[in-house]
Amino acid sequence: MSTPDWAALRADFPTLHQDVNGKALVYLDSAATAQKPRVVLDALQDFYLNHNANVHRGLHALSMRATDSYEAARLRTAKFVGAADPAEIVFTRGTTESINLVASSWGAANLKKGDVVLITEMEHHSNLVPWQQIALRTGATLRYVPVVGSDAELGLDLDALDRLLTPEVKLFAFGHGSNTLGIVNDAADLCARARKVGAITVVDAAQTIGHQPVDVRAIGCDFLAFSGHKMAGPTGIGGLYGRKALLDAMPPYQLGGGMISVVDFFETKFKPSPERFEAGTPNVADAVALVAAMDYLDAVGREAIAAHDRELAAYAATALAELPGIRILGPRPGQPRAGLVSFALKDAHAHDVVTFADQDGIALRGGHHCNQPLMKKLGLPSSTRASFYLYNTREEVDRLIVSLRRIVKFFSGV
Amino acid sequence: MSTPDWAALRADFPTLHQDVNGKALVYLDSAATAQKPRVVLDALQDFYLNHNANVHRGLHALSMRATDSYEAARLRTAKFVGAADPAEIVFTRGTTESINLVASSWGAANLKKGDVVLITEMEHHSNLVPWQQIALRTGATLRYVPVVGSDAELGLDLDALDRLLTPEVKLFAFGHGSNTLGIVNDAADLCARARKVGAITVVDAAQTIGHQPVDVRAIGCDFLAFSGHKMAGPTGIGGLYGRKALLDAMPPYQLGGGMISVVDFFETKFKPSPERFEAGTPNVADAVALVAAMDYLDAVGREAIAAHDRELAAYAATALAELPGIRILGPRPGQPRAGLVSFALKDAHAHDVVTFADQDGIALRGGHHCNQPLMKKLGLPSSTRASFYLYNTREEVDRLIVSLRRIVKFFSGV
Amino acid sequence: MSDLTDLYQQVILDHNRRPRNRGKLPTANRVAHGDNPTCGDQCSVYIRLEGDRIAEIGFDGSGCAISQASASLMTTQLKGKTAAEAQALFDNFHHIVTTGEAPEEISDVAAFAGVHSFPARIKCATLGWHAALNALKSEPTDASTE
Amino acid sequence: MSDLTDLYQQVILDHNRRPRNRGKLPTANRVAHGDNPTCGDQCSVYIRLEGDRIAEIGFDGSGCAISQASASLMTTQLKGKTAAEAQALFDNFHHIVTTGEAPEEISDVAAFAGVHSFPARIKCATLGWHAALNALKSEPTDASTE
Ligand SMILES: Cc1ncc(COP(=O)(O)O)c(C=O)c1O
Ligand SMILES: Cc1ncc(COP(=O)(O)O)c(C=O)c1O
Repeated sequence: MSTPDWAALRADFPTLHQDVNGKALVYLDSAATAQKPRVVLDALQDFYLNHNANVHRGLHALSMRATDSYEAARLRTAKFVGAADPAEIVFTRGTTESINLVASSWGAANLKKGDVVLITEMEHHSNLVPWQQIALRTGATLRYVPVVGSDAELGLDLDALDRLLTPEVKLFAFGHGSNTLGIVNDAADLCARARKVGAITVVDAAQTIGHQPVDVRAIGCDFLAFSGHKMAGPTGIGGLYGRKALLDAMPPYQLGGGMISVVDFFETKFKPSPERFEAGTPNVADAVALVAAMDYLDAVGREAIAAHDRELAAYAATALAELPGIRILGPRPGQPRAGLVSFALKDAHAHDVVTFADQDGIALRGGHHCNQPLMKKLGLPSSTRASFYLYNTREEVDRLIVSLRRIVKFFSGV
Repeated sequence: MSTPDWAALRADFPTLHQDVNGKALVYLDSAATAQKPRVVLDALQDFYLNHNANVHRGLHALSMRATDSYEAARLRTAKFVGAADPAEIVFTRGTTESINLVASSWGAANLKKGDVVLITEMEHHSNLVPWQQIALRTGATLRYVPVVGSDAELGLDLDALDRLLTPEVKLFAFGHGSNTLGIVNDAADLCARARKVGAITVVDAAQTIGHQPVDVRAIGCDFLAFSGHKMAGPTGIGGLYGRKALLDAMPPYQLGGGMISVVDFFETKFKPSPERFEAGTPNVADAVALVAAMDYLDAVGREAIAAHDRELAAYAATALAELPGIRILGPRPGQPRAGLVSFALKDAHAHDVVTFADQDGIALRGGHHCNQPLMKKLGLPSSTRASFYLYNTREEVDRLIVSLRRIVKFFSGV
Repeated sequence: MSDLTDLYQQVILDHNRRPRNRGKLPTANRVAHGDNPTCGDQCSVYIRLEGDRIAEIGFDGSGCAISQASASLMTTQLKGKTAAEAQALFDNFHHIVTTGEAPEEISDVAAFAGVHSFPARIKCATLGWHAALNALKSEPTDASTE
Repeated sequence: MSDLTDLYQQVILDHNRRPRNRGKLPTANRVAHGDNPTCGDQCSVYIRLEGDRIAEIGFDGSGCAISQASASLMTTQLKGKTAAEAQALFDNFHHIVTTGEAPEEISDVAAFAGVHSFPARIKCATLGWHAALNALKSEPTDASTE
């Protein structure tokens, strides 16, 4: 595998080539949403210009083309996540909807008092609140795998995990990559532990799917949720991988056109998965454009992207460590770091940091990163996050460090 | 108001200008999904090229621009449907999701045994199955306002409606425009009747929103659901109008980032509407592009579009009536016809008609139109539908008639 | 309309206009129903199995010319056959409609070769066949009480 | 960084570094809490109302320089005022941060005029004020049992 020409790839992302507040944009917020290569925008245009029609129920040429493109997108997505059967891919708006689908459908049908739903303390609200609320609704007990360690050596407490994995645990949901801590969990290992007690596993792959190879069969999970917009695809589309046998046994989620087999006035028979879970007109254009994103990422190589992102994050973490009064969050040594680094400065609050950096053309994110309970536990009301993708460079990290130095100086008043 | 130059407007829709099976495309399937004017595609590109970022939680320039654009889209949508307060607009994937939101959230919280949910026999599956299933779940009784009359004089039985509107009716949901019968119901009148017994009203405006003026205050409804893709906007975006007081009293629907106020490990406080109902990263780009569609439709004028569509449908209905053995479905005289006409031919099944017409470059839809119980009641396993929009012409209707004549001849063997 | 006369061959139009073995079979002891939710096509197949052979077969339902003609032709093909022979005939038919490769010998099923250029219609062409195979696999029913 | 020194004026940096009246007020009989879910800023305001006047006022919480400085400055402004006067002072402050129009007389609140160029930060600047106004509208609390 030859190394990609990163500088050349950067040219594929037109959005990056603009000035912000008079400075060349440095976009370090890809963990929130990624920029899109031109091929994705072209695919979107091409669909609307040439094939736009509603799917499934149409027999005219445009409709057949739209249906074929949509189902080809499902097949491509299955391949992208390593699923054997395209029927195991349900298109959703994104990670949040995918997890809600599992919590509402599988959860409501299978959870009851006495059961335990296990998640971890590092979950994004989208992989926390759905489980918290379905547990409240069904009477199941919600338990957390603790996050332990000091700031720069954080990780899941695996001993606690094994203790928590009792036969009452019906479902274990966890983030593959943490959007706040920059930790990548060993999903295959976690799933293997959970499987021993017969728990269903749900992997939130929002932060990893576009940044490294993700293979549901290698991981051995039952469900995996992801968002297109974080993997260089359009907003409004994402997916859920679910094992076919599980999906087919689940009650439908949303109801309406496209997911029914026979409707009578007082009863309805539903189609099997994946149609069962896709009520109404799906987001065809964005599903089709997602294919271009997957093709793009695989052409660059997700192994290479992972190495690139991780290298930038490590480079940034090392440089950040020099700043006075900084707390850097991160994985314990030996655990892979995702392509992002979160930190807090003693003298400058995250929002002030973000506003300052923005004046230097640098896009950062500050706040609780949809991770309030963890931040509270870490005693950090907020942190600042720089996140990297294949289009970021070392020079951009250098600009970040220069800006942060100025910020520290300004607020510490020295 | 000057009459729009329809021929010139047609040039705004690039997708129409292609050959299908060697003939110039005649797209008569806009009731399934509409084609998009170039300004919508340009808006989509512009967002991705210049402002793409995640919304709400960001303080950097791109994120603030994305947030402003997204909230401006909400404001524009409020204006488009006549809502007083942008907080009354929730963005969804489309009509189906909007109705599911109301059924799941309002329905589960408010319906119980003894209550009645009233809908009509002409509902699309998306405005039928959600009510049927929430009634089954909550123990409420589902009742139907009958569709009465002969083929070409169909309509709701308003006397039956008044009899059915007992104080037990907690909610009345109906389609503003029927996608199968081409009937436009008098939404204001229906809502006024329902209000007398204190029922909440839900209007499915999928078929009307892009074809005629729709004003929630003039209609006096509590909820109104619609899809962007049927009103010349992108796929994957739509909306729900809900009265603020109702929305704020409803439990959330999907759960996750963006809709929470405070999350603790074991409890969560939710934001007020509309954020409460928009979990996860919303479909920002498509919401922003929807603005271009609304601006476009309002620039043409929705009154003018309504007149144009209706005129084409009437012209087509008159010409179709000449075909031997045809059954044409439609509203009783005096009731407005939507811009579509459904029919069944004695000798040729709808699917054969669609396949034949497609060879002539004409895109029709055949089948049950997500309206199985009604079709069963009418004794029609399927029908063929031609639906019109602002870009269609009389010449296209003429081509349809020529093609249908050939089809009848072919199958009747004369 | 050359493509269309490929699709709607004379054999098909004929079976569509004058379906063979149409109607519920009062003496049937195997029944199955098929539907195509995408388009609303319906087909019920009624079989009287004597020993391991199809003694009588009938169908009813509604649908497009392709589905009705194919069901009609199917009944003429399956009469007198065993379940294994029926499966083989279906495999042959399925090959024809998905590949367009018609068999050497001239036969009525070859009329369905044109379907393969209309992939959306393959489901129509196989609806009745699937119902028949399901009927053969089904539990015996007492036709009189049905 | 001219814009930024507009935003982060000396007064603001000073209040941020050395907040006035910071800390929970043990004798408070009115309390309210405000938060900005968008960014996680938190602010609690503690007031001892004597008759209709604010005899004592304090705040705590965490947040950005703008929110902390504004809360600090707010406490210095509200001490000794009635609820109506507090509302008027807030209206004035709100006008400044939303329009950038600073009052003629030189005053510390004028330092917040720069906020108006950063609309996303207006919520930060008003967080403490909202909490104070809510505290004034709240039911009396027995501070000792709180
Ligand atoms: C009357 C009616 N209601 C609801 C829908 C569902 O809309 P969507 O598929 O965009 O959710 C449609 C369109 O298919 C419709 O015509
Ligand atoms: C780890 C993680 N999970 C879930 C989500 C939610 O994804 P989305 O907002 O696309 O639904 C995000 C992104 O915000 C995330 O980082």
